[in-house]
Amino acid sequence: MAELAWVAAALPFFSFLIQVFITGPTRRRGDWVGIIATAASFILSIGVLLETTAGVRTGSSFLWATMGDRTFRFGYHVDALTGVMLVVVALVSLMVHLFSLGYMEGDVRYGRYYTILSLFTFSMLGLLLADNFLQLFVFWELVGLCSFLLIGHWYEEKANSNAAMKAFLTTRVGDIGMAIGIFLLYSATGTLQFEEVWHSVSAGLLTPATITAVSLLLFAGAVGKSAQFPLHVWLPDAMAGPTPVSALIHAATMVAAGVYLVARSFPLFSASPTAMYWVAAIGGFTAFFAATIALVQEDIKKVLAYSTISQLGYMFLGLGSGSLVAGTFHLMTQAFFKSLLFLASGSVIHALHTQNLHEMGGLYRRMRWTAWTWIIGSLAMAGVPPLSGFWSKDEVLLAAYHSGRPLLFWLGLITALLTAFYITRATWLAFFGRPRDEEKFRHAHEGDWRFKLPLGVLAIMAAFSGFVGSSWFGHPFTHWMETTLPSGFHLVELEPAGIVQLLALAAAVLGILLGWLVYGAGVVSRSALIRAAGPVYTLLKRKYYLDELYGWLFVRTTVALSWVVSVFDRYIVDGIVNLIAWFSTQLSFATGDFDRSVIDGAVNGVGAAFSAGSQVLRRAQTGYVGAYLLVLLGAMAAGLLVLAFIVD
Amino acid sequence: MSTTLLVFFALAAISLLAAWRVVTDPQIMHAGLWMGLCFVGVAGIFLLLTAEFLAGVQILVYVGAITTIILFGIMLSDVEEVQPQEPPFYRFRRRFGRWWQPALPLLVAAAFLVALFTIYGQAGWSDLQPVGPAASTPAGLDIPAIGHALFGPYALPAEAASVLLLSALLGALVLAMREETLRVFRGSPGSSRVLQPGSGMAGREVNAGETDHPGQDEKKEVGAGT
Amino acid sequence: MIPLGYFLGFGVLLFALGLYGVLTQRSAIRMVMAIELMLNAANINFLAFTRYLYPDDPRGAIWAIFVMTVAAAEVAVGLAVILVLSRRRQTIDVDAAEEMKH
Amino acid sequence: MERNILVLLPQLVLIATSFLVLAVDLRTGDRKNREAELIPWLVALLGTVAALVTLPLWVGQGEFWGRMWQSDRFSLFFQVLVFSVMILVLLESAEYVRSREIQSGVFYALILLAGVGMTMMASSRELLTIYVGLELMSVSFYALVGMMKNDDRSNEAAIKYYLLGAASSAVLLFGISLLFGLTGSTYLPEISSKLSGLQGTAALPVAWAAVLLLFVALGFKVAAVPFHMWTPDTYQGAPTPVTAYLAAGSKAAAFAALIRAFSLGLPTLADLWQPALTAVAVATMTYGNVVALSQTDVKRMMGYSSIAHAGYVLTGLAIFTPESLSATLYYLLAYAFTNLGVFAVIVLVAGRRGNEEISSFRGLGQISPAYAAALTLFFLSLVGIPPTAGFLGKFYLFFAMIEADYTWLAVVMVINSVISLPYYYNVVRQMWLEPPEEANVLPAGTAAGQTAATIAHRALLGIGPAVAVTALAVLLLGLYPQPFIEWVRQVTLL
Repeated sequence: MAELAWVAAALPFFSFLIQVFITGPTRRRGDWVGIIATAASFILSIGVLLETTAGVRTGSSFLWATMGDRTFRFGYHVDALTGVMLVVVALVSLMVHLFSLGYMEGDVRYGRYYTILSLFTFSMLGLLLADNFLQLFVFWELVGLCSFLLIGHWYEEKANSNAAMKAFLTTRVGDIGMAIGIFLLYSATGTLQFEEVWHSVSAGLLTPATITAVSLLLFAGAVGKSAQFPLHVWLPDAMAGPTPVSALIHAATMVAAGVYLVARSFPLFSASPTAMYWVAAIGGFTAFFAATIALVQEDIKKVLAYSTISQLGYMFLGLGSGSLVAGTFHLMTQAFFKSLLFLASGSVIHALHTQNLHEMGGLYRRMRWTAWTWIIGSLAMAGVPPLSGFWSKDEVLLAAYHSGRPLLFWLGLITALLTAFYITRATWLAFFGRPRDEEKFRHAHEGDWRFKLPLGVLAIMAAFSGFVGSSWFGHPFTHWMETTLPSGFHLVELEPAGIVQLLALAAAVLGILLGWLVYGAGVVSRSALIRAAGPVYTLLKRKYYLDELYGWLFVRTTVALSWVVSVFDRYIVDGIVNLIAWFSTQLSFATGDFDRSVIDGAVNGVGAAFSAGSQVLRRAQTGYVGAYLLVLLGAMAAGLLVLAFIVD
Repeated sequence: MSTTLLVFFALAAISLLAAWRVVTDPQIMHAGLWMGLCFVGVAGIFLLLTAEFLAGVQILVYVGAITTIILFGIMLSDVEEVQPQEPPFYRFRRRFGRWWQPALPLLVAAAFLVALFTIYGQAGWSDLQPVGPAASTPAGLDIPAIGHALFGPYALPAEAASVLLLSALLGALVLAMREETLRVFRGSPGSSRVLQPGSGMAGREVNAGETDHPGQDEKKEVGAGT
Repeated sequence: MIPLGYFLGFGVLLFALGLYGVLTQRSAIRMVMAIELMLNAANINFLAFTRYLYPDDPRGAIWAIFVMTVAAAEVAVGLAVILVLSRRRQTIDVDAAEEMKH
Repeated sequence: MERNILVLLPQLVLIATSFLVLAVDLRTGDRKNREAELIPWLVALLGTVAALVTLPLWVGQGEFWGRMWQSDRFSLFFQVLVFSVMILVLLESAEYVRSREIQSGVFYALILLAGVGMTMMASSRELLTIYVGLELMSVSFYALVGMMKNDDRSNEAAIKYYLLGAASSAVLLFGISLLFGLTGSTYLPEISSKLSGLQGTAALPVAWAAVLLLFVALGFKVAAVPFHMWTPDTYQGAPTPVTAYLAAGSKAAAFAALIRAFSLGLPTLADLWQPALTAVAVATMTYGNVVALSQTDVKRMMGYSSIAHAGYVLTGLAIFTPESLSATLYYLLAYAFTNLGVFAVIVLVAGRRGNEEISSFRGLGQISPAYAAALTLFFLSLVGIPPTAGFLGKFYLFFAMIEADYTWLAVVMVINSVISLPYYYNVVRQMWLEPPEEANVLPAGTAAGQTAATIAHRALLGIGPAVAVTALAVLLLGLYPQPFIEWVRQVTLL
């Protein structure tokens, strides 16, 4: 079966061709072609997974181009990592195909939508099967193209087409780095085949500086594709596309391609401590940074978008901390629970026709199925055992704990808390409490099987897929990854640490609890929370009034004591929740601002510099023949002068 | 100073002076005639180089044909001479705007001169004397030799040059001929095509032989259309 | 006897004059004339080199003949183009043709 | 002196066809009849196909006609390229020539004759033949560019192209005369051997000057900065099929001459011209891409884009390894087909909308998705995104650069291709992400545009096949490059 892995990619391609040339892109007949092809791919992928996890590694390639005495090949390579990824992509794609049947019903570009879905599935599977960097890059660009087309699916709205452009252009910035990295790698090793590159690395043919440079450049591509700081700006905007697309491309598969790239190149990355450090640092920082922003988003899809960025940061944190297992395991579980969350939000959006959390509420009563699956997804993401997210997050934190970078570990832990908090917030705002928009609430209803089936399947995966990496079953995932590494590389066995598990669990529970306190139980009203931000700010500004506190303590002890009690009352007991919430709010506002002004500004600034240059340079083209002649002949005369007097 | 040298200097002076007048004479027709004189001077130089055949070709082609075409072009285009009565520097300023830019053509020409003279000097070509007897035509410039070469090894480019002339003929014909003349030429006087204003106009004073065209009417059309 | 440098110098001067002319003129026909001067300079080079350095090779003379032929063809087409300009714009000032720029 | 008429068969076929076209055009002079109008076009097309078909009669490597004609794989490659370009240009011309009141007979005849000139440039090691071929091509183009006599812009384009072209050919001649003075020859292998004998002598600066003058003239034809100034104006003003011909044919032929002259005649001076060409190449690609960013006319934009691509191709010559020369040829092949595809769609859109502003591409994705998809593919190829011909062309160049330790140049080129992204993207966005603007469509009954259905029907004549062929070629060159790579590698074993 593993030898037939390439068929899994070929099937969606044929489906694409059929939809383009036979069923036609405008009529709605192509959907079933896509679904059947993807389903077949999925079944094949399971077969591949079963074989590869048993230790089979296979592949083959054909000659694509010979340049000089070098050959470039196209082919496929299958191992356990590929097997896992194939199953994830094929399954999520299949579910999204099914979900879109209902979600996209009656859309003006229904046929086009399914056509591009097929193309995307093909490209993504092709990316996973690639056995060399060049092929990977080819498919890397193709998935970007599909993403562009799908983000701009409803291009009648200017914002959507702008978002498509932003996504395309921002990821290209990372792609330059990646392309340069591939050149460098090629000039250093003379090959782009994965196996041969790993061999050169393990044989010590590359200088450490080269390995670091190549790794960092490749990582630049991953940063763009996986929306890591500072190139993350495109992903929230990409939510302009249809929600099933967000689930497939911008949550589960394409954005994870960056993580896959680093995981695939693990033998290379792990040879450079500097590169590993940066991967972990950027991942850890992005995880925290995006999570704080997610705290205050009002758009349900934006919450999930920032959450995706944050979770992808988690994966990089895991990889950068030296654990291939942690990164890829979290990639897998996140794909399931995040696509589940997206599809559930799609179901909500389909029912309410709004994405604003403040216009939702109480939906549990109307949409039980959606609500339950969402809750499973959010609990999985929050890291509640024994759902999938718990195991993978635990693995990531464990890796960070052992990596000897305590700051990153604590960042990861705080992120876990924030994650639990914001997803609880979103859950409560959407599904519980009183409906805030009665009109919309009245029309809300659960969708038919086309909505329920994908949600159900993904919920099962989100709940149970974590067991493949759990200690209860003896870490089978670790053994799978062990088989993917080339000879000469070994996984670092991480010693389980009870404290990490305990802390992670505590963070999750605390986050959920705080979220529930604020949004569920209403212990603190949200307006009070925002009001409270003012005094707390003063408190911080005055260094918690410590100077004054000491004065009171020494001069008027009794009064001071009562005052201390009152302060304690007011700020500690009452406000402990407020404090955390406020802190995060401020931070996320600040980071949000940073996001808008600095990052966007930098991206736009470079563009503006070029178009300004363009405006200046085009002035040189005066339209007068005389001036053109002057440039032509003047350049000639200047050249002659240089030859006559300078060159010798 | 030998006679030949004197003759050379005289011819060179005439040619260069004429060339200078081509660039500066306010009357374009005169400039055309100066160009003819310059070509004659160059033909004289060819004679000094014992290239009698080439001197003849120079007179025939450059003076007889090219100068004539250009003079015809001047007459056919028949528009006010655009050479303004200003010194060239001043004119250039109008085109380029900046005060220093008028000096650029002079700089370019001067740079070319200086650079090439330097390079020639390095190559040792300044004082080089001819190989072989001075006065007689060398074998390479002998008419039979040229003829043999032209129809021997160089036959292919010669044939290609004829194709080039054909191409030039076609291009000049289709561009220079007026629409209605072309239509007569092509045997389709009653074409349904609409003649767009300003397409087939002639100048005011076309040659007398071509006045059978409704030139006057067209002139009005031109005025309206442009 | 005249040294080779004199002829070459004359050629360079002629070329430079053509260069100066083509850069300063606004009349299209005068620009064509200036370009003809440059072509003549090249011909002088060909013949002078033949006479002084390669007296037995007719190649230089052949080149001169081709240059003249090609020049005639070029001038014919060029003048036709200029004629169209003069008909459309009532001028042969090339600076009038500056609609397309930037 | 091998006077074999067979080596010239394709050229003779073209010349004969041009006569036939003129004769047929005289006979079908009354052009009320649409079918009759197409006869000269059909004759020209068939003649070009015939020329292409005679190529298998290739007589083999060797020099013919007194060393004036070189028949080798290099010339065969360029003949195939030029004839393919001509066929596609002719396909794109049919409707354009009809609707713009162009003298069809002369137009097609000149296209054929220009093709003869181009193939001559590629098929000789003698500067004289190269020069005559160059002039044959140029003279034909001067007339072709100015062919729309009712259009001020066409005339302006011709004036600019002509004056600059004539000046540059004078420069070329002066350069050749210097080379002749130094080596006593204009036969490239002889020049090369003489020059290697001159290494280290005081006469060498003359050779440098000659190299410079040669490069000015040929750089003018390929639109290298700073000799590029004519390109945007001429591209914008010329009839669109002629622009396509300039971009694909003229540029390829000029590169052929450049490669021949520099790699065959002047390799001993490579130390001098390699860095100079590298600098020019970098300046050219950067300038073209940056200025293209602010263009609104699509033909003008393609003019700047063509400057940028000239820069990319020049890098191949600047690196000057066998691999880089092969890559250059591959890039030329890819670029020619891609560009012809772009111009085919421009002809179609301009025919419908009446102008070539980028905004007239609005909503093309809805009106004719196939053409919009094809244009997107061509632009992807121009940017160098896989899996297109342009990607492989760039990749091959990168490969050659890296092998020759020019990695920095590859990086510059990658950055350049990113700079180029926005302006191609702008057109793509107009096509796919903007609704069509009905006001832009000319009212029914005017010369150019009727209903979309009519357009679709009309497009079948010429444009459809042209787009289909170029799109297939772009994909084939990108997906299955191996045979073509082998081909260009054999070619550069000069």
